[in-house]
Amino acid sequence: MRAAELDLDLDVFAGPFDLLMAVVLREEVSLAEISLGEIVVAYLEHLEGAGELDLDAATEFLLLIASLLELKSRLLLPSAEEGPAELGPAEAADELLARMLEYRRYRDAAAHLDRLFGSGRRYVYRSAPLPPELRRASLDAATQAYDPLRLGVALGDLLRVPPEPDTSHIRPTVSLERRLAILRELLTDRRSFDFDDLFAGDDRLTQAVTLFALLEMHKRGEASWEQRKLFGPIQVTTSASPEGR
Amino acid sequence: MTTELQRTVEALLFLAPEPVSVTELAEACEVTEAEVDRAVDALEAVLRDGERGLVLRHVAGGYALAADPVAEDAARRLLSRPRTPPLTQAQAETLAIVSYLQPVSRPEIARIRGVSSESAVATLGERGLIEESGRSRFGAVVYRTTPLFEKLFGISGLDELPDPSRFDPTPEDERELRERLLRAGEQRSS
Amino acid sequence: MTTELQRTVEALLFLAPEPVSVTELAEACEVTEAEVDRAVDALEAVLRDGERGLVLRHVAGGYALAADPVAEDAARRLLSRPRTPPLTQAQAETLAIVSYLQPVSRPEIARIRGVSSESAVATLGERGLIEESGRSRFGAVVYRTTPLFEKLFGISGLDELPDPSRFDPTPEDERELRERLLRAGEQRSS
Repeated sequence: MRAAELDLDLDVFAGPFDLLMAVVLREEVSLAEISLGEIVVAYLEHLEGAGELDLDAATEFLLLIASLLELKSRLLLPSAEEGPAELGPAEAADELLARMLEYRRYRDAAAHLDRLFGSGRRYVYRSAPLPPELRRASLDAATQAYDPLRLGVALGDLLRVPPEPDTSHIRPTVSLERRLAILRELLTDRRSFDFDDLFAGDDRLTQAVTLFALLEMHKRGEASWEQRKLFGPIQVTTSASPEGR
Repeated sequence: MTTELQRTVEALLFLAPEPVSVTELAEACEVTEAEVDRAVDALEAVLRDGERGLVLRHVAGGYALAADPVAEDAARRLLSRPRTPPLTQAQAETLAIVSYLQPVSRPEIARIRGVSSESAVATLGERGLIEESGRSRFGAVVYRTTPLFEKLFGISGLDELPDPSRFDPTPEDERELRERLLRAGEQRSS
Repeated sequence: MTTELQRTVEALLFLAPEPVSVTELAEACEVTEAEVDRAVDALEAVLRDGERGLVLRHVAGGYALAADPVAEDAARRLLSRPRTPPLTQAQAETLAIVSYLQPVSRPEIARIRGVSSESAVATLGERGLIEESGRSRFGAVVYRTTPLFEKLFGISGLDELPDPSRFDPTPEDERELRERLLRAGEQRSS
């Protein structure tokens, strides 16, 4: 089965995967509302049911889901402090399409190579040692062809220990469960808070996962939020009655 | 009349383990490259008339003799040489990326394919189709195709590979792709 | 008219590294020995008229194709000299490891380089720059450089290899060269 045909039954969408891609590209459904985890689970269940792994289909699925993840993370993360301008949903969708087309280009080039190989391997070449009289490649005829310094340089390359890897882009794992717990605790204590007051100091990943957790709570009706103007403060409020749940 | 040069060229290509360039043939025969060109053309014409068991192949920047495919099955029986296994999809895609973008690193291949391509790269290396060609400035090994790749794929050089833009979908196809998705969406919502 | 069988027999004799008997040819072509005899006779007649660069030899055990002696001098010029194409980075690194650490095993080379180095080792062996020199105490084949290596690098002994400290990025490190190379390799691949 092609990944595109994977049948999905999500909170905000039911239908085949390729249709989901279509409505996302048309921006009819916000990617923010779609649980990509559920799609992965659906696919894994399908794999389990099918009992065998179709590598092409799995590759296609991974490519699509990875593109969606990247797109979604762009949509969710607060705009970068510096660096390239944030992509709008339309540009992001275009980039997704461009990524898929780039892959397609090499997939088709691969098919071409496969045809070349198919005709090329019908020709068998000779593989035989040289006759003895030619094999005595006379040592005497050999003259210097290489510079010994090349060996010294290569040795120096091999002695070089790589600099400490730059780990600034690796962030600690942030657990969604943990963020949910923190939010629930906060909302029990205060009933309402300003998102930036509490989380502006966190790194981007923590902020994003916290936002995810908030989305999850919104979906479950545990919390709501309000943002009066673009980039303005986000006020988060519990949906529970004062008596608690 | 077959010239002595033509006979010598045939004998050299018979002996040489790898494709031999016109320059190397000219040096070995102590003649000009133009003379070699003529001798090669004549040899090719003789072999091409279908009366012979050998064919002349212009591969990997040189010339090589190969058995005529008519003898393929008998040759495999005689030499008990198994047929080269076909490329898997992962290998073919990886090879396509290396052949067009070389030198190219494994992370770059993985980025384009969307999946880690470690085992495809390793297998292509073992099959002698790609090789390391140095390291990128970040220390990652970069890869390129080998002369064996050109020999087995029957091309005389990388410039014989078609322009990759040839594989791009036409604007119509691209539009069609979008529209097909959009139509599916409309059917769904109606 | 050349028959397909005659073409196939020519192709088989071309491919076979050793003389092939009539029985083997008959089995490979799935015909009778009498048919092979006729095809070989016809092939012999074609090759004998001096128009070709190959000759048919009838030797103990069967038939073999050989290069026409007319090509002898040219063949020596083409094939009897060491092949010295530029070294790839993988080959240079492998050769540096073998020349400075010899005897050294392939697993050690791979650990130092951080990548499997099979094809580099094989190529250096084919070109006569390195050779096997026994086995390590763990049973792995170990390699050393050859007299041809010294000739091609213009040195008359391993003590004429450039002093490693000239290229050492951290010459203050006084540990043994082998240990340092292994550690650097492990750090690179981790």
